Amino acid sequence: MRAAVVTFPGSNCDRDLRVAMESVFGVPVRALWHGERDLPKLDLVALPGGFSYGDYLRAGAIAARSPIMAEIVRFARRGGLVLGICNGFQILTEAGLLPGALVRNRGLRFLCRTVDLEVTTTASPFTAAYGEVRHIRLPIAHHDGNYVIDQDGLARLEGEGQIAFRYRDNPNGSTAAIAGVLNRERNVLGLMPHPERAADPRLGNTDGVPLFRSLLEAVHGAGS
Amino acid sequence: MKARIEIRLKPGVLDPEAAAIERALRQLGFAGLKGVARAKVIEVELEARGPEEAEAELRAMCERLLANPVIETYAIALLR
Amino acid sequence: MKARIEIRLKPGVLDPEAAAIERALRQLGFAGLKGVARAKVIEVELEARGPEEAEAELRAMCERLLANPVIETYAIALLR
Amino acid sequence: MNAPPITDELIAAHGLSAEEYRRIRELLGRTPTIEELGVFAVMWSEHCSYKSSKRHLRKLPTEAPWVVCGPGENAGVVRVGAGKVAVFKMESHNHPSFIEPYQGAATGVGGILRDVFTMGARPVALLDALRFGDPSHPRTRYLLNGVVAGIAGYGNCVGVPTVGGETGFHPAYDRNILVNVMCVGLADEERVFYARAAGVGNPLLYVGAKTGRDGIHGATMASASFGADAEVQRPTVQVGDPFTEKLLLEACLELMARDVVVAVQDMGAAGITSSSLEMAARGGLGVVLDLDAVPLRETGMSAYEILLSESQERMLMVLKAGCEAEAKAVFAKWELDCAVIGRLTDDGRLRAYHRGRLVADLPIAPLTEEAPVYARPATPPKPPLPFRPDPEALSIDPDAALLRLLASPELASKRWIFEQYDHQVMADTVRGPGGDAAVVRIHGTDRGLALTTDCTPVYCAADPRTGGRQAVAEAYRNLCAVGARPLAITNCLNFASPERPEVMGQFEAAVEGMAEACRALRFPVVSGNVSFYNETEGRGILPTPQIGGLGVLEDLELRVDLALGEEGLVLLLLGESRGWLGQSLFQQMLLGREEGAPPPVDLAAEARHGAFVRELAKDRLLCACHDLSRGGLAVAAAEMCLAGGRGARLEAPPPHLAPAAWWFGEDQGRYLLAVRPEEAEAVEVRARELGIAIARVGRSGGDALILEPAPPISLQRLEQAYESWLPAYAEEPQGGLEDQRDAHGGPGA
Ligand SMILES: Nc1ncnc2c1ncn2[C@@H]1O[C@H](COP(=O)(O)OP(=O)(O)O)[C@@H](O)[C@H]1O
Ligand SMILES: [Mg+2]
Repeated sequence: MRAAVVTFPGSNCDRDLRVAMESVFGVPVRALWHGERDLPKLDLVALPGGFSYGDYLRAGAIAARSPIMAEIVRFARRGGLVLGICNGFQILTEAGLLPGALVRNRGLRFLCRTVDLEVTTTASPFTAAYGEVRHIRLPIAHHDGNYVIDQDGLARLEGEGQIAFRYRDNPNGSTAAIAGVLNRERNVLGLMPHPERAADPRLGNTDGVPLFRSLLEAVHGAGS
Repeated sequence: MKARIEIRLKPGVLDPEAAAIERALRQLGFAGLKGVARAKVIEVELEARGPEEAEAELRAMCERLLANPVIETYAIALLR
Repeated sequence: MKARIEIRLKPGVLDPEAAAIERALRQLGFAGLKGVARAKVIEVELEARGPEEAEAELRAMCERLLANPVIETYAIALLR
Repeated sequence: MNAPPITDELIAAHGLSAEEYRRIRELLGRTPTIEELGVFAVMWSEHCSYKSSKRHLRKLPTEAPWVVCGPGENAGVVRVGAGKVAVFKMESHNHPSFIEPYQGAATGVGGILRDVFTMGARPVALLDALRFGDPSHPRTRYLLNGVVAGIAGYGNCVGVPTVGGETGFHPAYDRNILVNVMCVGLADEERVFYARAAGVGNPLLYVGAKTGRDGIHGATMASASFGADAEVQRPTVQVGDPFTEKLLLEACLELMARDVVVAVQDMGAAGITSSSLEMAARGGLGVVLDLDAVPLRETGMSAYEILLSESQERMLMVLKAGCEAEAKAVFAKWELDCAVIGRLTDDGRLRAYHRGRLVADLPIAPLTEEAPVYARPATPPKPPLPFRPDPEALSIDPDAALLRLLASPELASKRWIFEQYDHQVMADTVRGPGGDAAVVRIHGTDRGLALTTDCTPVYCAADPRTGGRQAVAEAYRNLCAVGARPLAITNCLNFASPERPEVMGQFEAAVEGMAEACRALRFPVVSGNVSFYNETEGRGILPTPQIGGLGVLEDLELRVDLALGEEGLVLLLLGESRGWLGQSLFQQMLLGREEGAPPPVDLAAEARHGAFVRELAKDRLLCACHDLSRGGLAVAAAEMCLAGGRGARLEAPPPHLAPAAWWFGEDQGRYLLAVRPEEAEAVEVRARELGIAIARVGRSGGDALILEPAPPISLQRLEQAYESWLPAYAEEPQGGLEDQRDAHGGPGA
């Protein structure tokens, strides 16, 4: 598995994500600096949580225009796997790799808690390993996690089965309780919850592990 | 040259902050209130050879960074 | 009656967001850029018996909720 | 620009006394320049010089075999095993937070983070201890919302988890809230950096945000009590930029991993002045500054403004000569401004040049170590009158009383606050807010840090010495309750004006009480902060010696939680119950009084009980554990039930105690333990062998809490009482300026 995590100025879950991925993948995960203009040969690029550029202007907006993002867009268009978590999700929507946008939580406050989620589809390289397990719990920690998309867009997401995760008790006002979406080609996933914070038994929750295991299996085949 | 860019949510996109402001004003007793909307203003000072060039430049700024076309619209006004 | 309230930081108060936007625009290659400042606009629709009453009401809204008098100033414009 | 003449008004406006000014003239042998006057004013302010507190702080024990560095540096340093040290400190941002709650609290977080990463440590946890006024005071809601959002806005963005804290309400804080923030960092023991300059000729590198006119004279503001004209202070409000702080943090740690940095100091109060002076003073050197080289945000700034600006997110470093280019490359990568603004000299003086003019030329020692120190007059606190309730008031229905207490501002769940804080970022938070102590894993190991903040101000007001002992003992207890070994404390001593003898009396007594407890518990003080002048128009806060405790868990597997998870566990009450109701929450909430002495603190018993609980944890005998504090036994049991989603039945009070005394007495040194039934006897035997009082008081099970003989209280009702108050209160619409005016004692008030 050749995977990398990008660090933007203001990213703060980059280390957490690398640690979680390494524990599941069993190999080192590269750290990429946002200013780099070439991607090494990779199977997976992940954009971590945090406050890239302070979330100034709009969450993820400035990071989405970083030099490396042009490369990542190209990588995704060629079918490479791209995962965006929290701020990474915001960056992916800002970069146009995923539909919709993320705006301020309905309650206007930052919200950090563990929420109940439904795995809406297992037909993706990010969620296959959830198998029969459709009800999971993952931590959220965000201020701008309220997913908005227009009616047509929503109909398309639903029609194509692109909704990957839904909140069971919508904490932030997201349209149709959407917590994570896939692109139409299903090689890009963005989600607000933090699977990397639920990948270590010592922290009391391992519901994020199957997400990383799905990726490993997608790249190396099941049984890896 | 100075310009004002005004950015607002497209009609139909819910604005939780405007809704909260409206609710709070009402609870504070402003009974005559009928609606609240928000916009952000970004004022830009730039060098340009003329209004056309300035406007093109400002439009590019909006398209490339300042506004998110999925949810926002923008308007440019040159001040001088 | 409609009104626009424009709220901005007092002069000298640090605006890290404006600074970040300016830096980002510059990195995108907008070389002629000389400065960026921000303001927020709140548009209010309200019922009032006349412009004086409306203005008093709007001023009260600013003082009590909309503006933070410690670091911000506001300006009210009645649109009609 | 013409320098203003040094008039009496100007001297007074700088917060200097006539006597202090006389000393300045004598030291210099001439009239100071305006810049020099400004430098003296900040350096001799209470905030920077500790002139009223220094003599007393010396009484605090500061040493233990595991202490690497005690008070005097930016933060304290203790060994926590695996080659790591914890670097930690607590600091106040009280006055700025009252004036502008969001920015005041945010910049408070920024400042304490810098104190920790200045030393080369990566910040891994924040805790916030907050005191607000009466919830019904018109400004309280606004301040609560602003302060919490400010802490969240800054800490979340920088990416350091806020894992715990405290929140209290009392009318004594109506016009003087307290915002105390503690930061804990981790470093390799051999890679700790100190703020001691060395190497004549070495360059001083300025790093971080540009300098503006922010907070000029913030340090003197933090040392002045409010008059009716707090508005006048407004232009000094500083705005925080957590994004720049995050870049500064990463850039500094990256640079400090190389071999180029001699010393570092953050620019806090009095900015460039105090940071350069303090580093030079610690190294016995001098410094020459070129103010024209300082990166500026605003035009036309004077030398005075540049020297004293308190713009945030700035650092000053002494580099090894010749390493400038290497340092600049690192900061360029992180898109930060940096500039060489001076050099170290050997003459023990501060010299500052601006536009070719020597604007300040001062000897350093009198500004730092030899700053004035005062032995302020103190009147010892009066002993509290005894609390003599009439017996009828104490035979109550415990179920109704418990619900009242759980819904009180003091005890009600602080979830609305801590859910606004990212308490999980860094993915090492093993136990976040909501337990006795937070537990944060030492990254890459199986060890954990246990962290808590504690103080009970009403106890301190009634008897400052006992209150000081109690605050330390409670921190100790909270750490033991999770199975951790307490190592050391930091503190923030919040008091009213030291110029009032009764306040100085409180301060002395509280410090003595703390010192006794620290000594008895081998729990030294390694860092801290004093915040005086928390008063408005002569009305002071309750004495609030806030304690931040740090302990270590050698193996995270041995952590204990308060959550009562299983059916049928035996509940054991450890420690003696005499039914102490003086200054209790029961009295305050149900009788509307704040009378009597606070519960006495038997330090030998605290040490014994704490050690015993730790032993039980190590032997895996504890299924759950919670210390008893405000609200006593009934509240502790309710909190355990709520945390675990499991009910319990507690036996009726012993005949010699009134129901209120048994259920709600606040005797110290107690823990409620949940053990497996087959192991209960062994635990009891061990306790008795050590002469520790222990009693079976109930069993876990069901979905209600039963305080015999009262009817059951369903968990649902408990939760409703516990969880509802704060969100309902905080989210009511806020008032704005009108209320603030009122709070400032504006016209007519
Ligand atoms: N301002 C705050 N920030 C973060 N956590 C808080 C805050 N206030 C209270 N808490 C959390 O709520 C819980 C209860 O606090 P407290 O009643 O002070 O506990 P204790 O009595 O055990 O000291 C603790 O886990 C504490 O960390
Ligand atoms: Mg506590």
